[in-house]
Amino acid sequence: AAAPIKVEVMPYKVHRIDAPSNIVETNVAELTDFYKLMYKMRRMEIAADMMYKAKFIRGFCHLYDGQEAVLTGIEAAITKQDSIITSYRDHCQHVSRGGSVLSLMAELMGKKEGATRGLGGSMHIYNRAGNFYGGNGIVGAQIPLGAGIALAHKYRGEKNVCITMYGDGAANQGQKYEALNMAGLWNLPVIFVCENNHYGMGTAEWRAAKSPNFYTRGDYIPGIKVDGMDVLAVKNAVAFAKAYSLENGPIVMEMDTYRYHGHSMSDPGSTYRTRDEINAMRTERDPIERVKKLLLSNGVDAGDLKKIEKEVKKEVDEAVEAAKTGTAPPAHWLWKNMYMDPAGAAMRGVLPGQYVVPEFDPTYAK
Amino acid sequence: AAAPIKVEVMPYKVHRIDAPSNIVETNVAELTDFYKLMYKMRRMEIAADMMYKAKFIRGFCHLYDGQEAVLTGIEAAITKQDSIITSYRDHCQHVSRGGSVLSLMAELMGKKEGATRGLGGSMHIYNRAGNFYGGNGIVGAQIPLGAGIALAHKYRGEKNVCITMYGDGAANQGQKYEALNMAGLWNLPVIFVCENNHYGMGTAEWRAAKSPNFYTRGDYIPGIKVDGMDVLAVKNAVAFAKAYSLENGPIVMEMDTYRYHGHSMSDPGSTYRTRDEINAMRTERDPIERVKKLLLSNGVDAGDLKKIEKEVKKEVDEAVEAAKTGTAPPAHWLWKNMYMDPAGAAMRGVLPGQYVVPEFDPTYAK
Amino acid sequence: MTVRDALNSALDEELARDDKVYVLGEEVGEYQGAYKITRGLLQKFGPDRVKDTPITEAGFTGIAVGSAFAGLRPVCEFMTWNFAMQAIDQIINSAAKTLYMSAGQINCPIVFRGPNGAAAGVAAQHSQCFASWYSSVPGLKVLAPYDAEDARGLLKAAIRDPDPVVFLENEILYGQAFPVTPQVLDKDFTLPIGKAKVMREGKHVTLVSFSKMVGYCLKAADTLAKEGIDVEVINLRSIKPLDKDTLIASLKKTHKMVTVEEGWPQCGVGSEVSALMMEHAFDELDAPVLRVTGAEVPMPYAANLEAAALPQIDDIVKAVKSIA
Amino acid sequence: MTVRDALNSALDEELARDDKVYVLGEEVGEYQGAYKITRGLLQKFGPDRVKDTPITEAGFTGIAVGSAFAGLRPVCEFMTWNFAMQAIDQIINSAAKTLYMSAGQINCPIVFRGPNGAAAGVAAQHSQCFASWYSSVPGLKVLAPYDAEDARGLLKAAIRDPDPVVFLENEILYGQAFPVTPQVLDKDFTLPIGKAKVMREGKHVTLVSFSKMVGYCLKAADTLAKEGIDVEVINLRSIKPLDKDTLIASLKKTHKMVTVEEGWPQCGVGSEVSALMMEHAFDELDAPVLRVTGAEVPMPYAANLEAAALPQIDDIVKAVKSIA
Ligand SMILES: Cc1ncc(C[n+]2csc(CCOP(=O)(O)OP(=O)(O)O)c2C)c(N)n1
Ligand SMILES: Cc1ncc(C[n+]2csc(CCOP(=O)(O)OP(=O)(O)O)c2C)c(N)n1
Ligand SMILES: [Mg+2]
Ligand SMILES: [Mg+2]
Repeated sequence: AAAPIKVEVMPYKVHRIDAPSNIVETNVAELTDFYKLMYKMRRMEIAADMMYKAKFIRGFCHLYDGQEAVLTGIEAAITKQDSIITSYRDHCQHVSRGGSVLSLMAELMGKKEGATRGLGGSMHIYNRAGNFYGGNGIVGAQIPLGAGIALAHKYRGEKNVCITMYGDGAANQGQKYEALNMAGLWNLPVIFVCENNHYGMGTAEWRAAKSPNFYTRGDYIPGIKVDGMDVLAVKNAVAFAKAYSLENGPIVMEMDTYRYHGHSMSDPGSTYRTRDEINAMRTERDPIERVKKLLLSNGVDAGDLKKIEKEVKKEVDEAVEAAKTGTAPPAHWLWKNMYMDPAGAAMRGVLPGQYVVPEFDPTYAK
Repeated sequence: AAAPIKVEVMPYKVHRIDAPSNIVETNVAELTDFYKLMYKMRRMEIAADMMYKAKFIRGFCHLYDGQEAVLTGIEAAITKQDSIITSYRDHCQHVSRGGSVLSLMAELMGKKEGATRGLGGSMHIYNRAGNFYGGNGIVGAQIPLGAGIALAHKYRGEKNVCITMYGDGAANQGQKYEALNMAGLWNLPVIFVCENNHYGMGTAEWRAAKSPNFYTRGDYIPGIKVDGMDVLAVKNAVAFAKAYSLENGPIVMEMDTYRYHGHSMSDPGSTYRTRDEINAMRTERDPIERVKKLLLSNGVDAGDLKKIEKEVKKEVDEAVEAAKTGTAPPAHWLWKNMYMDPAGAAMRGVLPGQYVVPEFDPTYAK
Repeated sequence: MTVRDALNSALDEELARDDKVYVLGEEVGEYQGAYKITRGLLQKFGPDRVKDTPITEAGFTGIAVGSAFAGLRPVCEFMTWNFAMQAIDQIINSAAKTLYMSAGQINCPIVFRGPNGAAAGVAAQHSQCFASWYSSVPGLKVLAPYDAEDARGLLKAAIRDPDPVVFLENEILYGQAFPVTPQVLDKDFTLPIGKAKVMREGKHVTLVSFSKMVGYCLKAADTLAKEGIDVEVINLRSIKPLDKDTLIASLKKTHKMVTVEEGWPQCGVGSEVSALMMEHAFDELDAPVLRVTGAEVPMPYAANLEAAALPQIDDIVKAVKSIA
Repeated sequence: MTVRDALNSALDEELARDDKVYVLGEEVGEYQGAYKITRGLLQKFGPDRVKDTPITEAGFTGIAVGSAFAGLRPVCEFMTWNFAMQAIDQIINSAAKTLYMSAGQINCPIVFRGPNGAAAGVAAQHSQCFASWYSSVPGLKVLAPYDAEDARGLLKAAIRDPDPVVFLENEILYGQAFPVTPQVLDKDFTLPIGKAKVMREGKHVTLVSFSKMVGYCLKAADTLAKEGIDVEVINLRSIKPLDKDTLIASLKKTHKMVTVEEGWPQCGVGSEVSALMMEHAFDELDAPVLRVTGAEVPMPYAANLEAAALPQIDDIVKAVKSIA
């Protein structure tokens, strides 16, 4: 399973930097891990979709299916000491950074067993111990935040980067350009990862960006465009970018990818793009199918993959059922963790006279 | 006086566009006008400096001396139907757009005879009739505003541009990049004029910008770098840019210029740059001296220029004296022009029970 | 008529009436509006009048304000008001202050609109109420419609107004239907800015609220009526100017007042109403003015906590009873 | 000791005490601070600890907040708070809400500081007071020092605090000198966040204010004392949490209260104090709580109008007399 396999990925497009090789080394063990993780992501998101439709989940719910190779490839190239921050489309970071499907599902359902105890919901999932900084609901805000996390790495002399993920829509945000400039001035170890799924809500990239070549939009900062539907292309490019960034500072990566679902649950996802386009993506570029084919062509038995699929399905189904039986957070949790040091001061409830001193209690033991 | 003179200006640096010719046509009449206007700007700003030191002026006061060729060249290339918007460094736009030195000086002194009746002060001078939109105190804010003014021109089918002026410090602001993108998407007739005087307050351009090539910072938007100490270079380039912009949309201009004074009055202007640097600018690149030399070498009599200088000095001195004898705005002007339609609603004064319905009265007749 | 249709028809008519009016914002055009408030407008008025923008609030707000300075009448949609924080400098420093700074030369006829405050299950970053912040700023007018009549009448008034108007809608109300009179459907129907509406007359206690909470107050009033407490319900409609005369008149009748809002308590709209009654009607008060407000917490996601963080009809009933 | 030196020494000592503390902002380094609050710090601590930024508030605030999430303790200077409007989304949606949204996982130990409110002759875009806005937001702490003791004790407390603190200084106070006790100069001197200070005891009327207005209130109290009116002066110090216990205790003694602030009246700090007294001490009130505030206008430039737009000592005296 460890025998090296060489795969040719789509050549990288580059901006102000030399392209890394597009021959990527992997092996069956790694590919199998990718398959497992990506398949889990896929099942999880599909389960979330169903649970939303069954009204177990409310509010916004942004699914990642179609984009699995991006995050999976990133994780393969970095360590858990490297940091990640992303937008509201954050379910899969939760599991890739070590969280369980159960705690994700419980969070989506607003249960106390959830990743953020039912307080954050779909858009606000974090793993501080795993250097995952969320889950940010405001388009673009995570970009300077990510540069700041990178600043902390550098400040402490750590040899780590911050992967700062954002969409093609977010790529036009002014704060991105401010962050790029400072990251450049201060040589921050930040990798700006633009997940170009070609739509920001219902707006096609070219309707929102005069220049939709997002890998060049760092202007004076180097950039690289990657086939984001190919986990190996991503892994290889991120490894390259990490090495570059630790040495030199910021770099922009554009991941050419696709979201299968609509933007969030109220968007059917089919008014601003054609069914044909979606189908072509699914049949021609699906990131999971690609790995499956590679595994099969490298001697892995179809039955073994089925077994993985079955296991994953079971894990996800069980997580869904367990999440359903979870409990709503107790009423007094409303008053936890507003401040780390509340300084004894009471906050006000809905009615006059209702005052509570909020408690710092990240354990939620009581 | 109308006989054509051909002058070779410093070749333009360009980005994504072909450079215009650097042979500029002018004549003695035009050069004389330039001399008059620039000399007036210079005297005016020096007078403001003295009046500030004599405590007739308070708050912030940002002077334009050194940069006169930029605005003068712009005005020579556009009409009063074209619009201008700038930062707080706005005294000279007031006169170039038709305002009097007296109303400027009175404004600086907070007198009711002032350009904005003593309400705006140094940073907030406008001329709506002359399509001058101020005088904006927030760094960068005028950039999208200028794009919006351009949008209005285009919306109404007018063949006019909006000159949107900002500094090298402001050039890093995120809202500039947002405005550039939309101006590009919508082909707005906006000319983004970066007055690169090489410092944003005490910060040298290269300490604030990873890439201080401001004419290239539009990335996918074309740009041109101009010797901003040469009024002819500016005039020629702006005429070129206006024609381009009306046809194609936004363009970025970087004007290489210099501010002789400190940033505002509390800044001696000499801690972050050397006296030598300032002196070299004054002796080698002064925009007024340049025009003077051209006039003299084209047969104009030194005495004629002295006469102009004398007239201008007189105008400025008289304006200063007249402004000093101006009167403070009457107390009830506090309550004018907060709303165009106050809808009969009273606003509150300092004390309970002090309520006033603000009045719309741009004439300030009473 | 739903609030959505009321807003949509108001936009439609004002776009038709005045060709200086145009709409811009994220997804307002081809997508027909994230909440479908602009449905059909692109098709009818074309892309110059109904402009899709990138997700760049600071930039497009500045562009909208600039175009208003230059004589157009933009209606600038924020997908929600939470996102307008990226653009608040342009709203305050450019739109609100320029008429004054320019000594009356440059007015800014613009409407900033979109859903404000809590929706359902959208958590802390998507649930903030901005009524009190904007209402503090001289130069702005701040409106908050409750029903279809408000939505039509206030939005049309806002678009025709020569000053910058902050227009705070409520996502949960969009789909709610209200009966309207034929007069409301008139294409020149507008409501006066700066005037509150007495939704229900009563003599024991005055309830003061705006937006969605007006409906809650009306329901609370029904409940209280059964217990013999006769409640007057005031719909502020305009948060700035705030119609203190109507409030004082009501207090003079009932001598008791409770304010209700979904926003946070500190320096909220209720604080202002309370302080005004203190200053202007102290001797009329038979009991303290009480505030019912959103709890002082970032909005939690879970449905039960979210409900606990927002005023419920029961809370209003309780507050009224505590002084009735 | 001047307020400037108090702030400067506090920064100096905290930078020396904890190497996670760093300072960033425009002109804080080589230029020594636009108002010289950071004088000498770059020379002493070097460019990693004292970072000059470009004029990009949204970006550097986001960077500062991100670094605080990741364990550093930034002190983020705004040249004035007016410019922080460009960054307010990061202050509210990122800094204030993340501890709660992350269920206690990610705290944000950051201080946002700079001069707030009116300076002299800087007109409408440079004179806004943001105390009430920020104080409305749960998750933030909001402090406003008056004298050198406050400046040192509160800034050092803020830097040591694990939560985001909005620190509102006043440009006009920077150069003002105040006597300080040796205790104030101790390198571990801090003041408690959330506690007001009674600056002067009195029994007839309570004056409540913060920042520069505390000095005005003290002067007004002197004047009033000559006329036999004995005024208690409270310096809020902390606008959030607001120390209502100290306010109520004072009211119970004096039964009369006047609030004084330079910010606009609607939904101001005074509104909140008034509403709190209404709810918590209605029966103690012998007169309405009155508010003295900045006038409801964008700040005009001319000195006479500027003075008319801000509370003067005489105004305070008048307001107190009207109820004394
Ligand atoms: C500042 C801001 N404006 C608008 C929104 C509403 N909104 C949420 S996601 C989104 C589209 C983002 O598109 P993109 O950046 O391409 O990311 P994707 O959803 O495709 O992953 C919009 C407009 C927001 N959350 N924040
Ligand atoms: C958003 C904002 N941040 C900070 C300031 C304070 N400030 C005023 S001018 C200035 C420097 C601007 O430099 P530049 O853009 O180069 O223009 P110049 O003054 O050189 O003409 C700064 C930092 C401000 N007015 N607005
Ligand atoms: Mg996208
Ligand atoms: Mg400059």
